[in-house]
Amino acid sequence: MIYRESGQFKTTYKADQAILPIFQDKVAMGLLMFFAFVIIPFIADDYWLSSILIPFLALSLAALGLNVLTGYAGQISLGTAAFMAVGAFAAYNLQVRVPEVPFLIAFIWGGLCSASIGILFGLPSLRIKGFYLAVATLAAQFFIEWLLTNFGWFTNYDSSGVITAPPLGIFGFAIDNPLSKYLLVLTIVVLCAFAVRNLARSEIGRAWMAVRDMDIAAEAIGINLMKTKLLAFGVSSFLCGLAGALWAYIVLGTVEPQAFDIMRSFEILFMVVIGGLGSVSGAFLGAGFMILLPILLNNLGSIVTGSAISTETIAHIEFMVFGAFIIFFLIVEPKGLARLWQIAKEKLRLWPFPY
Amino acid sequence: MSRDFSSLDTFPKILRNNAVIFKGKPSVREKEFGIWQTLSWDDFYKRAIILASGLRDSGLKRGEKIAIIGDNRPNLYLSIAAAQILGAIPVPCYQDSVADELKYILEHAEVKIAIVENQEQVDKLLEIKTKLPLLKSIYFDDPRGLEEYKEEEVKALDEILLKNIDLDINLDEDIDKTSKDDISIMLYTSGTTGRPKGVLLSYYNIISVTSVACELEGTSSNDEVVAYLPMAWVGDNIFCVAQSYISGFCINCPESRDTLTIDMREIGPTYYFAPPRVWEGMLTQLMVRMQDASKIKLWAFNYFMRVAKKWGNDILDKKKVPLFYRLLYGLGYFLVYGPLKNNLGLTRVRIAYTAGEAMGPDTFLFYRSLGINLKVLYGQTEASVFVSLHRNGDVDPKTVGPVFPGVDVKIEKGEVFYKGPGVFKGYYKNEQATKETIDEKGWVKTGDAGVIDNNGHLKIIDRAKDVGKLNSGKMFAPKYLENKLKFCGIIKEAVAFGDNKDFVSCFINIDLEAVASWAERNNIAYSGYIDLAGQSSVYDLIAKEIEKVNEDLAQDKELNDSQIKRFLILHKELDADDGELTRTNKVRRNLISERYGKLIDALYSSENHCYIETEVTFEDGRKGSISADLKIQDMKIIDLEDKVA
Amino acid sequence: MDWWFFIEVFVGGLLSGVMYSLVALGFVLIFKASGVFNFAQGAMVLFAALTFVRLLEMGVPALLTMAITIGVMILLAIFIERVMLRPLVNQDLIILFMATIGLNYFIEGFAQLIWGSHVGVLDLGVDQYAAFEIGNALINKFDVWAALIAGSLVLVLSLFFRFTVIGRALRAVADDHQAALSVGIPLSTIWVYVWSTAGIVALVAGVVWGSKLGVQFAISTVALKAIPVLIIGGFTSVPGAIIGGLIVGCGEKLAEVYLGTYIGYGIENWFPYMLALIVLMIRPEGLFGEKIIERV
Amino acid sequence: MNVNAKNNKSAKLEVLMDIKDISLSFGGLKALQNVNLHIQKGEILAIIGPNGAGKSSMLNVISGIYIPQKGVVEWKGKLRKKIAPHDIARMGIARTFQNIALFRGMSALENILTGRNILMKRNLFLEALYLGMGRKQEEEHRQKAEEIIDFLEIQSIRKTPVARLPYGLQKRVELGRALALEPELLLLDEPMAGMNVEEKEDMCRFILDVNEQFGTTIVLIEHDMGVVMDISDRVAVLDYGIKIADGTPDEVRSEQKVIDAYLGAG
Repeated sequence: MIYRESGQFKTTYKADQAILPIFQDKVAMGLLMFFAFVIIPFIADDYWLSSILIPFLALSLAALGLNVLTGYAGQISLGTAAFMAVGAFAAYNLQVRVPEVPFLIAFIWGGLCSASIGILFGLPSLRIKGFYLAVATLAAQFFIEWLLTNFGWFTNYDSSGVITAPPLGIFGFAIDNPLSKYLLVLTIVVLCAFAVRNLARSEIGRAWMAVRDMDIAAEAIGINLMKTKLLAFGVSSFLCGLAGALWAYIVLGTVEPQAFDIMRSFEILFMVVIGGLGSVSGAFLGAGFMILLPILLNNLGSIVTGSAISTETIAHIEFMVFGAFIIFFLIVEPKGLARLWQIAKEKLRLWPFPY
Repeated sequence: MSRDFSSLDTFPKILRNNAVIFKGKPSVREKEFGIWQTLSWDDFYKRAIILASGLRDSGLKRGEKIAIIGDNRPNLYLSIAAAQILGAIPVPCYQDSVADELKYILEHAEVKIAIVENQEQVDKLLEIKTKLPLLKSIYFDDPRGLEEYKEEEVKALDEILLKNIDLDINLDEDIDKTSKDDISIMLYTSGTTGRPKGVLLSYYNIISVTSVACELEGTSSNDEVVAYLPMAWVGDNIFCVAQSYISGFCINCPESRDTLTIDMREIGPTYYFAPPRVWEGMLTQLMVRMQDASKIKLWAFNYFMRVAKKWGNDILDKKKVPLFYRLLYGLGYFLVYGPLKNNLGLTRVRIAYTAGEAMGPDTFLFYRSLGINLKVLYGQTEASVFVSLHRNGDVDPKTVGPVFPGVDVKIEKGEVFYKGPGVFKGYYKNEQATKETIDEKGWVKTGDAGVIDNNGHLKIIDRAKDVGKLNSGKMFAPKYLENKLKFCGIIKEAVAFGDNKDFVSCFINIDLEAVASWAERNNIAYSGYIDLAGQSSVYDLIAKEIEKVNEDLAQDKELNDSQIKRFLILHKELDADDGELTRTNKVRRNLISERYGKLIDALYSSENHCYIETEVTFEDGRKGSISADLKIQDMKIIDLEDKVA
Repeated sequence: MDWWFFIEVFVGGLLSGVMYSLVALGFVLIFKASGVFNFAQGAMVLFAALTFVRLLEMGVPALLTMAITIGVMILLAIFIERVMLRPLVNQDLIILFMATIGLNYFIEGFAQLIWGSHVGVLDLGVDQYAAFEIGNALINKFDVWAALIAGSLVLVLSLFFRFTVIGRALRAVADDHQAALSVGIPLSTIWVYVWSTAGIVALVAGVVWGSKLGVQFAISTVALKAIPVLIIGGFTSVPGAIIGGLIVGCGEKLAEVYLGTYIGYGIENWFPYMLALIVLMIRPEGLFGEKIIERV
Repeated sequence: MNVNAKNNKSAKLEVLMDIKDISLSFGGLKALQNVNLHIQKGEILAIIGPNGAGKSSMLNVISGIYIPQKGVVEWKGKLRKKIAPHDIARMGIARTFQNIALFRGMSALENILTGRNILMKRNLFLEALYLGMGRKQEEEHRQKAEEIIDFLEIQSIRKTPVARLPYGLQKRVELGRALALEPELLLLDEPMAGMNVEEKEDMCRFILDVNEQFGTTIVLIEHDMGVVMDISDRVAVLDYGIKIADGTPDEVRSEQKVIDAYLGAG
């Protein structure tokens, strides 16, 4: 009912193909950005920033990456965490070997390395589909995890096999407090989301979706499946790698390869499934959901039982709830929260009419 | 900004001026290839000039006629402008008229050049070409399917437009030559009887009336109007062409017939004209759609519609309304009215007119209660439309409003006469008809029976010649009855009989969409129109409505004898293609009463059913015949005297 | 090179391979019957083992425990069919696959929630480290023992498939679902059967693994070991699962021992996957699997 | 008007594709045996025949998905080698599928735009930033796609997800997607299958218009003779993998073998 599209007519394709063609959406997005960049810095305390918002953003980025692969190009992957790891360790190593490199370059380098590894492990996707491919990505998961653990070179021969991110700074400003870190991550993530949205509505995005929806037809209209799939793997792993770098540098600071184990891969996959396959907003909704649910459970638990429950129990309940939600969403709405949101929006646009 | 139209006394002159003062502002938009392709006033002028010079090259001279046939398309509006620049007279024709209807008009108007929309129209003209020796060239706008045409007189409009596109032509002389008494346009009225007559309207007629109208409603270059009504109909020429010339606002042409609603919604016109049937259609549709809404929505809808019904009009007329109800209405606006208007594309409507037929008070008030300033207008082609018009804050659904500024109206023997600056120059090549219509003092005969009520509003009852007498000697106004019937929403058309009869009876056409959805809701199975129309449950449904009408009539001393005693539901929809309706969908009474004589006799016999076979014309022109055995139902007459006694 | 040592490693590999096959069997059963790749098999192993060991800890006699646990696994199967499979029937297989990942989480959480996550000790009366010598090669008793169990289980299964109505029905389903219906057993029932059987297999696997590693969360990850086994052996063949297991088993042991020195140890985590990957590229349907027909 | 169209078509006799004595078999089953067929530029050629007559195999040979074991296929006078499926489109051959193969996740417009993909340049960065040529080409090709939408009269469903469209319209969108490639040769696999009469009439009209306005060569395979006969310039009849007739509709109609084949097929 808030949508009043009458009178919003388009006289150019530029306007009609704008990223947010409807005025009300532009406003909404504007408000959201204002809130994220201006309001939050004022209202959020360090706890919120460093243990909720920053992780949320970093994981959203990873989910965004996986969504490119699974949601848009229809190629399932269980190796997300591995690609994150590659990003993190590549960025770290570049800075260790060449200290004068600014961290942003290092991050991008991390992304690029991750992308190339992603493409490498994407090669099987040309012959195999579905969970066969999932297995291939699992191979990546275990192999990379092992590689980083067993070869000291990657951790710069750290005795305890961990990497410690060097302090961040940009143009002389030290990025050391939660707020500045938050703003940094936010900027990076927003830019990436914007880029993915653009790809999705461009020639590349259509190629991806064509491959996802009907690969035979896609070939018949001249889409090169190999290039398209590998590009998806590349872009996806680039984003995951970047996310990994953020995770290592800003969220954790000190990382061991096990921080990127298969559990993390599943976590990201869940975010995408719950959030919504094939939509940018889905990545964020999913991540938000996965981050907030445990906190919610915790508080609920303590309210119900009066006393705080053992973290173990919480963890187990978490497992169950996540699992249940995955199944629920796959049954009820495979396109996830994002789709639900979309339906609500449709309803609002038609209101009060049912159709 | 109002200009002095004593110097700018013809459309070409105004257009030339617009090209300067409205430079860069949109004059025409067309939704094509998915976006609204816009033509600014200066482009429009430039193209008009190019087209004009092209037409002159192909031999078009002052005073000659040029036919315009097709849906509302920028290039067709352009053609009108071009013709006027050359001092030629544009003759728009109904795009859906069949070949021989066109033949009559093109022959009668001695048309030399026809500018048409598409293949469909070209084919029609080629069909009758041999009978039209004068017709030299046919220009088409949309080349689709016409590449292979070999006929030399068939040419693409683009040929002209593109040929001279970049050389700059000056036709100022021709434009200056045009004078206020030149014929601006010739419109054929699809008269309810006989052959169509060519109404000649001068620049003076149109401009003088239209400028007043614009003044009255304060139209400006920021207004938006959607052009969807036939170009051959006077309304389109006044509300779209003339007023956009004078106020400089933009005409928007929809993409195609089946996208009209979407396009309406996108544009959101600020100035909207629609005949009652369109408004009613919209309302029926809306109600049908609401039927399957969820409980809560439906409740909210019904509740707030009640609120609107109670307070909406007063708020619209700026009357005093308790604060609480203002707030409630505001809430309703957010939840229901606003979204509704938005869905119908009426959010931005400032000025809304209806005319041509009487409109159901309920429908009328429904739209007003939504905050849409809907007003009734009474007019005629012969008057350049405006005879009377509701004023803001002084609206009465039962009337057609106070007389229009500058127009005089008198009632003689119950019939309405008017005179004013808009009065037409006469019928083309039809002196005698002209004489019959305008007397030497300039009074024009409307042929409508009406009265002026005590707040100075004109009230139209019926066509004067249709007003007859029952054998009881009481007045019989069929149109009045028919409209009353049609207001109920499930009756699409009705034809009442009773002149020189003992009682009133009528034919009914059910509104398929409305009745069908009713049938679905009451899960009544039916195979098609004929079947549905024949169902006794439908008969009962209609009978209920007629009963309401009868009760209402019983109140009125003059009309209480006009209560409907018997009726039947026709087995086919009355159709313009079969000549039963005019192109503007007015009932052709005589034709119907001769074609269905058998049924009428049955109505006045003791029969309770009647077999009939009728010939019909399908969309594609093929002829066929359908037959049915129609049931006749009796109604009981309410007599108040009895009740009193 | 020391051949006795090689034999020792080789046999050790074969024996541990049998253990993988044990888990893989569960996958194969379900995949054969419903085309679903049941990622939750690992969780089912954990669940079965936990139930079993906790009941023992409560002092319930072994046989009764066995019976109860089997009952529980059957209930689980019914639950899964009702809640997950039925609504997702004739959905995209990849959707079902992801659903089983969800299921995996659910069961893992559930199992540990009710049974607690402390390590359960399961003693089958066989000494973990006792070994006997063949020539100069040390063979681990326990492994042999486990291999025997696995072997007998395979035997039982194949008998079950061959000589019982249900068994034949299941085989029929494997071929095509219509056939199954013609046997006169509704698909949902068949699924319950399959998942129950898989559950029982999981129990056996759980007990064996549990007694080897101790009953704890870790044993659910043996499922991850089983996946390459399946790829290599083919998803649809029981013998495939066995042989796949053997290949993976000795493959990784040999690699660990002989490659490890050069590229570092702990490679058994990924080595099977690399093997699987190679098989996939050459023969996507696996060594023993039926050809996957692609619609053109 | 149609008539003149046909006339000036039979004027040009340039052969677009020449299929010489090909045989194709899967394992034991012989799908095609010693079939000769040439496709003339600008014609509408219908390949008909009872079920299992090898129509689809023929279409796949033409489109290059199948490589016949025996015989050669010449494309514009040159021998055609084995090509990757996605290069067929670049050769100027587009096709529709018997059971609709639209991209269900996209709108009608997006489906048609996807058909333009091979005519677009790929630039990851510009597309990611939606800048410069990344945006320009989207707008240019939108224009082209819109022309097709206009041509097929599907303006009203432009932005509707194809999954929601009725069968007939889906077929139309699929035709649109094929047209978007601006192909020289358009292969239609049972374009009228499962349509009602009006839908069939529309489809015929569009096929004829495509052929007339864009001069596209069209090869369509159909199961029933009915509609095809009216719109095609030439008809080839297959039966059990063998070509039993090839000629104008009238010639073919009167061919005894054909009548038998169809009676045989019941």
